[in-house]
Amino acid sequence: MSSNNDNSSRFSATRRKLLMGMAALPAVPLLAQTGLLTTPAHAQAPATADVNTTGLAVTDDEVTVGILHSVTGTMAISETGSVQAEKLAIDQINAAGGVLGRKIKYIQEDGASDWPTFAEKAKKLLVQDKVAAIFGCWTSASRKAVLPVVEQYNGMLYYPTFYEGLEQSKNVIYTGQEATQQILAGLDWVQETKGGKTFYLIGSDYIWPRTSMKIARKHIEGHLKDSKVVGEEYFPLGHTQFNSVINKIKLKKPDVIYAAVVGGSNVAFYKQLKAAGIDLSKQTLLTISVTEDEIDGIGGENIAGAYSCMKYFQSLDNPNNKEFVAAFKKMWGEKTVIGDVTQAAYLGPWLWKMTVEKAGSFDIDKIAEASPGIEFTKAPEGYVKIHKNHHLWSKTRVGQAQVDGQFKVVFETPDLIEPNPFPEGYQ
Amino acid sequence: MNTPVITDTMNKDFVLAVEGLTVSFDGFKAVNDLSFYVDENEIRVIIGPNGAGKTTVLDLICGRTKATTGSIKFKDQELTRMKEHEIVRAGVGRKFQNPSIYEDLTVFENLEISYPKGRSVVGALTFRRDAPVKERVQEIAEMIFLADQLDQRAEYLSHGQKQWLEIGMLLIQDPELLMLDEPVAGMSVSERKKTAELLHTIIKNRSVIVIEHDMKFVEDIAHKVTVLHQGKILSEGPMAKVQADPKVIEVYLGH
Amino acid sequence: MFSDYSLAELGSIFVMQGFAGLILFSVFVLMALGLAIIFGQMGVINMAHGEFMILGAYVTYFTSQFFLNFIPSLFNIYFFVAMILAFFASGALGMFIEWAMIRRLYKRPLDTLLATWGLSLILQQVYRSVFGPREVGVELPEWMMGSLPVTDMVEVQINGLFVMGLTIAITVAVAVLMYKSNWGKQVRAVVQNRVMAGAVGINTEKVDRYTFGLGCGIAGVAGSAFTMIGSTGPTSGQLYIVDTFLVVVFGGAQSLLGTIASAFTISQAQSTMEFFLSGSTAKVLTLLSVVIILMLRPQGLFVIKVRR
Amino acid sequence: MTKTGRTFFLRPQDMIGIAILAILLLVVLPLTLDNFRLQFVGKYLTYAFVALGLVLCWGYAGILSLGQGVFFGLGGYCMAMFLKLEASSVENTKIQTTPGIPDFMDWNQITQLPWFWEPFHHLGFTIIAVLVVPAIFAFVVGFAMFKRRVGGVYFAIITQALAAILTILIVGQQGYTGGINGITDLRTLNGWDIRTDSAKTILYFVCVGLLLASILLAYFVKSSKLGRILVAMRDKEDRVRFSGYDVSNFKVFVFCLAASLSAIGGAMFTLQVGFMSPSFVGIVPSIEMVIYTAVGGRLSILGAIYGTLLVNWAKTSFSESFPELWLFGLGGLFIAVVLTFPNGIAGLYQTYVAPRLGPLFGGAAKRSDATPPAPPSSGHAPAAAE
Repeated sequence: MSSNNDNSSRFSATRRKLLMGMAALPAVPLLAQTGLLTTPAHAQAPATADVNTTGLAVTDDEVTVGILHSVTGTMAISETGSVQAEKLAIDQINAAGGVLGRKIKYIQEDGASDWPTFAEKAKKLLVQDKVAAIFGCWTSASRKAVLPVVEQYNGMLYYPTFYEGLEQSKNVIYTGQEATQQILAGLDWVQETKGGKTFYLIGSDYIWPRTSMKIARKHIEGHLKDSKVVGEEYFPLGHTQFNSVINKIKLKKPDVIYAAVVGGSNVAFYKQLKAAGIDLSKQTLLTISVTEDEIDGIGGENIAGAYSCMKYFQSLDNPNNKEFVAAFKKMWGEKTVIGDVTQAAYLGPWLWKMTVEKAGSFDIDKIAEASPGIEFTKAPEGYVKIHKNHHLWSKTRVGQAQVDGQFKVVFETPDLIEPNPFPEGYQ
Repeated sequence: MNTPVITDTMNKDFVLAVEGLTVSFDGFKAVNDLSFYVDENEIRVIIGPNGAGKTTVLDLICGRTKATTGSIKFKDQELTRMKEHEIVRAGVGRKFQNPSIYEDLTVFENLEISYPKGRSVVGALTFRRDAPVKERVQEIAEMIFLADQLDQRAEYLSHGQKQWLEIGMLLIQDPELLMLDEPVAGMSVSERKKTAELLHTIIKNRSVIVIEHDMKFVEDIAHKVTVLHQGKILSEGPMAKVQADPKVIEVYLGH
Repeated sequence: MFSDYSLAELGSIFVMQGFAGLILFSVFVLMALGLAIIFGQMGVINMAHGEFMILGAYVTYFTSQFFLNFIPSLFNIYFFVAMILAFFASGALGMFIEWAMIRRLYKRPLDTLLATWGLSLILQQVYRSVFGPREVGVELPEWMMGSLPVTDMVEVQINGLFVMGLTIAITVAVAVLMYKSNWGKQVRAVVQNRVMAGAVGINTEKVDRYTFGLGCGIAGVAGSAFTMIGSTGPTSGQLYIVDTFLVVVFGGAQSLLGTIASAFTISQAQSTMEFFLSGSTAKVLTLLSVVIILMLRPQGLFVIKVRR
Repeated sequence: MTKTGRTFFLRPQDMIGIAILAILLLVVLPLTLDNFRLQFVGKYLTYAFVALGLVLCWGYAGILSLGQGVFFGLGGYCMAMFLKLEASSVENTKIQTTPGIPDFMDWNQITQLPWFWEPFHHLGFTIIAVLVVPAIFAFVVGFAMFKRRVGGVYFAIITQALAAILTILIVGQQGYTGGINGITDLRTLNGWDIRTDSAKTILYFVCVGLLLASILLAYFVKSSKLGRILVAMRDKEDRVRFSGYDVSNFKVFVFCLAASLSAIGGAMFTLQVGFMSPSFVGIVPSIEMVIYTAVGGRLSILGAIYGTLLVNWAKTSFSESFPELWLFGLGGLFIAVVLTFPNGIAGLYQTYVAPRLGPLFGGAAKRSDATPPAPPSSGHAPAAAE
């Protein structure tokens, strides 16, 4: 457990940065849109009794939230970025005056990559600490474990990971994409620009890849012209030998390899593809499971040329993102990379702040009600908006992996894509 | 030695009939085409130099080692096809060369486990330490000079006492065929004397196969002696005859 | 599933699939060899085997960084240096562990299993604290990646060839060491009769220490080689344990030949099944068949029938 | 004492020990801990069932299974299937394509409840299944292996492989098992909401009750002749065989018993925690459960319970305050237990505490009843056993 009362110098630095950003870009009224300036910071904060009717941990000058990710265990690698992003967002919000005139204080708990621990810690945060919101979870399994808890004790969870969908809750805001958002536009793009007609689907064997592939297959067979799936395979988590399936791919000669391999398997898969002489600059490979974080372990030279379909890439060229990347690196070091989930995690505290201010209350019920329609224009990924199903409207992008570990964005949907966690015809 | 043609009817008189027994380990024949017969109440001593295959013969009879070919008949039951515990239940008891007892248990418990009742899982769970059991354990304990050590953990017994305990564990089963592998090895002189005494009482009314090096001891108890050499029978017969056999002298003294 | 393809295509695929099987075989041998030496010669199951491998992988990573930053001109050959360093690093750690821990547990094989599991947890956390929780990307010289075209269809992976060559070299070296050298004689003497071996003047403690070190050192080389095909992170070693242990146990643990035969059988089964079935199913079927065969034939594939 | 025999299977000091544990779990902890912490203890106690099984199976019979998570999981899944079916009533699931089946099946296009789920509509069947399904599985595995005299390290590795296989299967067959997320969102047991604090408190006491009953059962087995045969087998397996016992039957029995005990723990886990997932089936949890037993003392029934509580308590408090140190702690514990106190807490108690308490209990803790000083050196390679 730790709290954020140490880095005061960092706050001011961040704040200065924000102000400078505003000064440098007068044409983009960033702060005005996010509400930073419309809410007078330290002045007349509303009385605690009015904004907190359900006994949450809100005082006259402080509000407590929870951060719940794995700091230890196998998932720690993935979840670190989310923790960093959430802390950055909280620092920035505090530097800009906090929420309803109250500074955010966070209690961080370790889910330890263990699902019951997640459930217990979520319960502790809600029952003992009475946090106003929880930013956390990463894997679907941890979210599934926490979900009954936040529903039972009426909490609010901001969940950052792109996931398989098939879920919707009053008590969760999903700041990552659900499967159809991530998948459909990418498939359309690959057919239009690469003329892909035959697809080979390959994923790790668990719920997210399987659900994603199911949606992909339905789309390929039902909506793309003359296209078909020529192979579909799943490998146990942690599998490291892909030579046989690579041979099958060579035999089937698909136009597109569509991959959702995760974890240690990811590294093995791309290294062995390269070794087998499959040149990703010639063979189209579209993945939905590789962000900048993963490339770190795979090695840029092994995956260069592959396409990844995400809503965010670190290299996105817009002022919001430039500012975000700079602030992130300033806080966590020049070498850190920022992947899709990290950015989505960054959205959580901001969306919560805006919702609270719109609702004029910290009460969970009011936040749940006020969430739909909340817009965040300063999001690094661009403009996002909360849908009434508590997912985000967002754009989907395709990036091509480069040797330096970054993505070059080659495509972006013109409009925001509507989240559709229970997609008709894709189930 | 010519092997007579054996029919089933002829087998009847023997408690144990070993015929054409061979076992090979990676081509090395530790026991090679061995045949011998043990009568009811006969005391048979097997002698032979180290590596002659004496212990292997006992291993084969009690099922510890599986024969490559050949047959072992015990009262018309084919032992080569039976599991160890079935052979024991059929009435064959065996003492190992090194005392094989349960060091973590008391002397009483050692004997109690050997008591031939409650040998199935359910039987063992419902086994009661009732009067007949206690009496029998007491009786055996007195016989093996350990009546005063019943509550002692077996690991604290002396080497000789451990040997006696193992013999006691066999006696409590009352086997029809008792096999003893060097029962007096490693004993002090006084223990040896006591053991001889013990053996004299327990070998009554049953057939016994003993492996022993102590010639005086052998002379003392043997009805018949079998001399093994390189897995084969070198000589067989009463002690005097075997001792006079030039082949035996050659093997024991020839080098 | 083959009706759509020409005979030439099918032929090439079978050649390549055979090659994939051979690569898998080499990987298995390389993984299992170190463990098999330790288990076969000392009766110790080293649950930290995967972590010794990952130590080798980290050594490789740092060697590559060193060459990149200081002597980039020699980057093409850094891998050989890395493997040698990996051998000595893992071997030295192994000898230290043998001295500190294993030698007290020789008569308690199940306890070594638990103790080495504890060791594996500690090593994982050490890697995490020292090298960071993320996987590191080991950059390889360009010549080691990619493949050699043999015909239009058939291509041969260079790293596959490399692993095979390495496997052969190490296996031969181990065989020579074990069966021809004086030291090997001592090791086998200790295995067969520790007391006797001690009595005739063999320093059994030293033999144990070097044997354990050798096994761990080979694990280090394997880990170094696997940076070509797998990931390098604090918990990557765990990916290999089940496969490795099954190969060793299936081989019967008594002989190098057994380990090799077992690696061959399992790798061919897995690679064939992966080709005809889908990934997960193939893996489950492979593991299940190994387990069932082991239940029916617990002594493993090869075992010397011993007289008791 | 032995000579006169016992009329009752508990010795005085056993009764005192059980009473102390019962008071601790039934009175002291509920009074001193808040609801939240008490539920932690409830969860730990479900692991204690596994540890108890391991005392019999590993400590007494010398069979080290690294796959006890399999049985914990089977028991847990049986219970979870029942609860999930109850939670998936037609009204609760009316938004699904096929109402009345668990949500994850609906997502996987399964339109009819699989046949092996059908019987789990009935609580009676479920309770029997919790006990019997793992036992049957253990019987098949144990029978095949013990009849062929596989033991020691080989058995450990094979059970470990089984844990890996079952995990892959559960994760892969998500339409039938809920996949890697497990079976979640369990609500009621025959209409009784198990998510409320009061329900959790009641479940805690049920769990303690079952655990105490299991402890008595373990003592009964230990004090029967079967218990002594197990000790004898660990020491001189051949001798037991040549005393006319079919050794493999006893091993199969104790392995099945340990499996059923673990399964009770799994079922109680599902009830108290509210879900079951494959992460309790695999290799890592299975080995962690072995360390509970080792820390408590592999030969001590009560020690296993204390060991479980202690290790888990340490884990929780360590990972709250120093998350990075926890793995060092756990790893060090494995090594320390094996190297320096192989009989765990119980061994330390016997060596240092019991002699001083001796006079209090009228010398009840006699040397002959004490834990043997040396750890059992079981686990020979079957190559030698053929």
